[in-house]
Amino acid sequence: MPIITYREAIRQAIDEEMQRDESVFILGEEVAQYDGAYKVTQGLWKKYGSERVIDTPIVEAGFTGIAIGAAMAGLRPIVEWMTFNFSLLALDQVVNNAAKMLYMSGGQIKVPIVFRGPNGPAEFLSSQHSQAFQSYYAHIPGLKVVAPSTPYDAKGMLKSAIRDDNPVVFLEAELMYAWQGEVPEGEYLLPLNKADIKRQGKDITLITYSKPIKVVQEAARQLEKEGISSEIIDLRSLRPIDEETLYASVRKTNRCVVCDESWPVASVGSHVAWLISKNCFDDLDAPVELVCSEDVPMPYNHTLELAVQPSVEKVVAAARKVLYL
Amino acid sequence: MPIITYREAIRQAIDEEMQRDESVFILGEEVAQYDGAYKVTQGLWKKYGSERVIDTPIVEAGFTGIAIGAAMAGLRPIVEWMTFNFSLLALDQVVNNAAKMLYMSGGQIKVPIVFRGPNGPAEFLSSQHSQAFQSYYAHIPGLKVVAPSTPYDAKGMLKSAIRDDNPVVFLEAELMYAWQGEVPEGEYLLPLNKADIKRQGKDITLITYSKPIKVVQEAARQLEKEGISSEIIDLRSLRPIDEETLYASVRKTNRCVVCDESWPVASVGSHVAWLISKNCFDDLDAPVELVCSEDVPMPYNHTLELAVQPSVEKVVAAARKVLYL
Amino acid sequence: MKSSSLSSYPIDFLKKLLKDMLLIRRFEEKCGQMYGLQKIGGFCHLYIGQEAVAVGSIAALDLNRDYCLTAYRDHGHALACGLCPNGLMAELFGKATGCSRGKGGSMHMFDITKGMYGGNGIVGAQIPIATGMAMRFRYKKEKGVVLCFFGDGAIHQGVFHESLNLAKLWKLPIVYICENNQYGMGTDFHRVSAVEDLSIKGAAYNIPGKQVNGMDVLEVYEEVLSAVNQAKEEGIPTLIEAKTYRYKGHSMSDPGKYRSKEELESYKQQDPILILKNQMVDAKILTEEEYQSYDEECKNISNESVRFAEQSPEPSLSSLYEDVLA
Amino acid sequence: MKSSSLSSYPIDFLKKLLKDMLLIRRFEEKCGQMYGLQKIGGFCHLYIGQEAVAVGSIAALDLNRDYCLTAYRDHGHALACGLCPNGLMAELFGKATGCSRGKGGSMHMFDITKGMYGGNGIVGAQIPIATGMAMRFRYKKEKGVVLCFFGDGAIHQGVFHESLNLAKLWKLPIVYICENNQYGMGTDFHRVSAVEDLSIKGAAYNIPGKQVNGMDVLEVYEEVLSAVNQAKEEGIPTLIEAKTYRYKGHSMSDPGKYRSKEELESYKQQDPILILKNQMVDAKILTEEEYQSYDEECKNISNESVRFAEQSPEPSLSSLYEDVLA
Ligand SMILES: Cc1ncc(C[n+]2csc(CCOP(=O)(O)OP(=O)(O)O)c2C)c(N)n1
Ligand SMILES: Cc1ncc(C[n+]2csc(CCOP(=O)(O)OP(=O)(O)O)c2C)c(N)n1
Ligand SMILES: [Mg+2]
Ligand SMILES: [Mg+2]
Repeated sequence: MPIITYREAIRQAIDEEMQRDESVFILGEEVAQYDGAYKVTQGLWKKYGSERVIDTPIVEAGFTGIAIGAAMAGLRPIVEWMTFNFSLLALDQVVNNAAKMLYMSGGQIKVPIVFRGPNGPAEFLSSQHSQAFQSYYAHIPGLKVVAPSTPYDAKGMLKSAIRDDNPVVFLEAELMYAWQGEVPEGEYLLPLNKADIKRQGKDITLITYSKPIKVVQEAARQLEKEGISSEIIDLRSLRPIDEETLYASVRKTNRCVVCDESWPVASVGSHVAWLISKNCFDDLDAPVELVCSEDVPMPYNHTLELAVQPSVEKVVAAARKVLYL
Repeated sequence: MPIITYREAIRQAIDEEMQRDESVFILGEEVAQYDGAYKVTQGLWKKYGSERVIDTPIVEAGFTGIAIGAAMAGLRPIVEWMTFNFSLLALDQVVNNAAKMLYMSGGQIKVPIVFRGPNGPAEFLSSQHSQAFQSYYAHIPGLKVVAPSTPYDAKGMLKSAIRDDNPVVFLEAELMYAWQGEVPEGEYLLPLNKADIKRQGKDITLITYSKPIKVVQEAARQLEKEGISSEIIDLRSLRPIDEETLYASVRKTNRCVVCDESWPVASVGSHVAWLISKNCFDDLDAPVELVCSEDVPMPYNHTLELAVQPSVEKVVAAARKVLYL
Repeated sequence: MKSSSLSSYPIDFLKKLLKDMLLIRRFEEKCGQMYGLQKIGGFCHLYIGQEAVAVGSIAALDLNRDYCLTAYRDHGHALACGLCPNGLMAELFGKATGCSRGKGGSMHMFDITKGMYGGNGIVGAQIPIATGMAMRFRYKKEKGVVLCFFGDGAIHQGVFHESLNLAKLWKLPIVYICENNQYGMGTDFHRVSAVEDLSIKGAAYNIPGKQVNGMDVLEVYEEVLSAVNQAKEEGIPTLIEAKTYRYKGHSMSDPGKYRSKEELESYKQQDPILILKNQMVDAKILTEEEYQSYDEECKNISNESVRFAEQSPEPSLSSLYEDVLA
Repeated sequence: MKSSSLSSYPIDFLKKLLKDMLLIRRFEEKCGQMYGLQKIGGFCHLYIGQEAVAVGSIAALDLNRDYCLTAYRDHGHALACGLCPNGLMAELFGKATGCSRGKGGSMHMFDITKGMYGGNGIVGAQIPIATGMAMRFRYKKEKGVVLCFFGDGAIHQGVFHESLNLAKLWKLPIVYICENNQYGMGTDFHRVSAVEDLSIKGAAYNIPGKQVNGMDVLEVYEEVLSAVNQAKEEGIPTLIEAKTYRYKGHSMSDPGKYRSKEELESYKQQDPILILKNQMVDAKILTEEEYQSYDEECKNISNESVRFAEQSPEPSLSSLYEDVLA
């Protein structure tokens, strides 16, 4: 199977869906002539032209609202936010229009749209440019929210997202774009509501999604050296959460650590930790631990910046704690 | 002690602080000549004039950013958002400027500002006008977030908030403005980081804050008839959360229900439920239950609208479940 | 608008404009009554006084393909788009037969078979939405246009600025209609606007800007029609400021103390329905009796809508979970 | 600007302008080098080519009381405000001795003792902030002014629209300076603006709008000074569009392929430092040797800042939790 990058997987998904359906188009800052700030849309403007690969001014509320309107009128826009940090400017449009239009209109108006771009910490960017906003989107009924962690998942889920008749928030990460993975040649679709067991194990369940997967995988390798067998569950979908897959694993391992790179309070991470605490109450041998961002804005200094984020050491320590080691 | 409304308590706090400190002023839509959309600022424009009680155009991002700038320059603004629904338009300014300015500037720039207004469901307002956004604010380091449930707490905490050198998000509720309660004549201040035990009990801990307090209090009365003694903890502060007060209660009762009128996923409610699940792991006799909003946008029809929200029946049912009754 | 120029219109067209305005007036009076009886709750923003703007503008649309979007003060636009009064009143009553199945209420009237795309409760939020709907026509190379209504309060919102620049850049077929009814809630627009003539804001985006008398339905119709044609044929968006006035409070709970009785009365002298009626009577294409019969008809329709709404069923509890996702 | 009019300025003032621009140029060249050596990471937006705008504008301020705010391309403004190059370079290195204690980095340079209030990474976000800082002067009845810098890309953001209306309404002492360096990242401003002359947007708020040659430091100074005086004395805000150009890519990672070498070269012919230098040499108030010595001095200062930054300590791990709250 060909090995491609996460960036290329997303590009392929967009390209294939644009080829398949004329009503699919993409818009955002620098997506066209510049080939994307992070080169995700490379070559698409050349291929599809300015009518379907559309550069916008720096007006997140405006172009997001416009894309929502276009979706209401029957087109299928993909909105690229240069990063999710800037999506706060457009949040009202997503929460109050995209997520509620179907409901408020009594089922009349569908909003088939994808909001995508890099989310979460990158490097040396300080407080305003290194934030993980998945919890804001996962909070909102009327949205689907996904955050795949491999090129394979990214491609299959993005294609499904583009075909979905609902607004889908699709979270990537700058530091993941160069990640590599196997992706089959032919077309495939993945569901938007299923977690994936990325590693089978029996002693502890490690739940994560998106970029921290690598940290968790490395932690699992280290734990293995101590003879501890970890099961890794990649949530993939944050709304809805595939609860049954989580519970089945924890019922087997009886121990769980959740790793999420967002801030802790009112986060996807703490929510999942509560779901398991509640629904696996009789199965848990230890409290569910959460490894997440320190509860501070992101500092610029690199040592501090790394100290803020989940790390292999932190995940291993949490696992050991849960295992009473 | 005089009995006054929640509305009047807030008004008194603003009035007293404006009297005390010339740099305190209030701005927002209709706060001045119209006396406030919900009459919270009644009489203040007449008393303090247009320089200190300031009507703005309908530009939430703009006037919120402007108030943040004024705070950076040494004034002490109180921002009234007509409702928190509209605060999404200003969220970038709160999250990226107010909450981070002190940190990004290496401690140089304080932002002494209060953001306040009614939050959460009101009546017959449909999806865009009946939302509870506390989880968005509680998520953000660099903010303080409070949501008092009585006139007494509201007055004492708002006065502290206005004197605080940090950005404080102060959550009220339209349907609470007419609530009555005792408030002493003289000046008093309440801390911004302390939960309050609103009812002593020994069989179960009911944790809530803001408007649902009345639902929880009524549930406690009903439970009492069944011989169940409930302890009610009013969080009051959502950032920081006064964890020790919660744990002390649950260690005593061994059972807990959290009631929060926001949507469940990535909420303050589920976060608190996880905190207790984790930190009272050995003390809990049953999983922590969460009674919250149904996970749907708010419908207009009143029967449906009520069905969406926490109710006495739902809290009693959750309590009975936790008590294995 | 001289009454002489009435002759350039088919009589039926003029009668339809008159009836449409009358129906809005009578329907909304009924809404006010029903609100008083607590059959309707929440916010209820009446359009009375502004009828000429929605009716004159929407008359320029082909509702089989064009789109209309406005804010929460949307009953008038919905009726002008031809939504059934029964469905509207049922929506206000929160009934399952409402045009939004009882989920939207006063601020969220929708009927996509009639080009009516709401009804938006966030001031200004429909401006980019409407702009995006206009993209469809360009994208699909179809002829069509969007009317985007908003208030004098909404024009200061950032999305106005962001959207108009893009509408011009992308040559979108859209007409922006700022209904300047002089107030945003209790605020005289002069108190929140650095300019007196809101239509000059078009120039910041190289978009034509016009002021029209929003109490004169034919003037509104003609200006909007010409803007609609420019939009459809040449992809040129327009900004129109319609000077108008609302007779009632901002919403049912507003006593409207911020303005004088004299001011209100002076506007009522320029009542949009009266203006057209008098013009038609003067031109001898309408008799007082005909007018009275229209009025009766509109009252009957409004009464019937109440009957329909009252007899309609409540939505089922399970509908709570419907239409969260498609 | 004729060189003859140079005579109206004190020579020391002219020399200071020249040195300030030179220091920015040399300091930023050093930044570029250090970035290449990976001593600096993340985004690093160089100001080279635009020096006349910050230096000419900020020369009109009284930094003991006035405020300056800009976006992420902020090294130039910070130096023009008189921030110590050592503290700036240390900040870029993420050191504890940095002007923002290593927490802000390139995009967030602050020194409130010098009137420099950042340094904001969200395009346009400083516009309302700066407007609010101007409120202080009105509120406290003090004389003072705010300079608010932003780019040609930022002017389309909604907060621009919201803020300028309020600045005019509230008579705030602020000068908005749009540094039109022709591009927002890779986008020629013509591709995202419906108008060619950005300064006309002032008219939408009844605010005077002016274009100035942003490569001519004295023209910038004079226009900004007169706007500053109008703001301080009469509470009239101004919108100035400074036509300028950046020689380097948008940030260090941008190869700048969207523009031609010819275009870049033609702008370098109008280099702001060269223009002033030549005027001064022509006017015989500067010799080539003096100029060279200034240049040496600026290079030395820049080298010294690197030495200082390298020898400075990293912030302690515990500082992570400091300054989250006051
Ligand atoms: C973003 C936002 N802010 C505030 C409100 C509350 N609000 C509802 S209507 C209104 C006044 C709007 O005035 P205008 O645009 O002139 O429209 P009109 O009501 O006169 O038709 C306000 C402030 C809101 N719905 N949305
Ligand atoms: C709200 C927001 N959107 C997007 C970005 C990414 N971004 C950073 S700089 C920039 C271009 C800004 O151009 P301009 O305003 O002309 O300033 P210049 O860089 O030319 O100085 C963009 C799109 C951002 N930082 N903030
Ligand atoms: Mg109005
Ligand atoms: Mg630029």
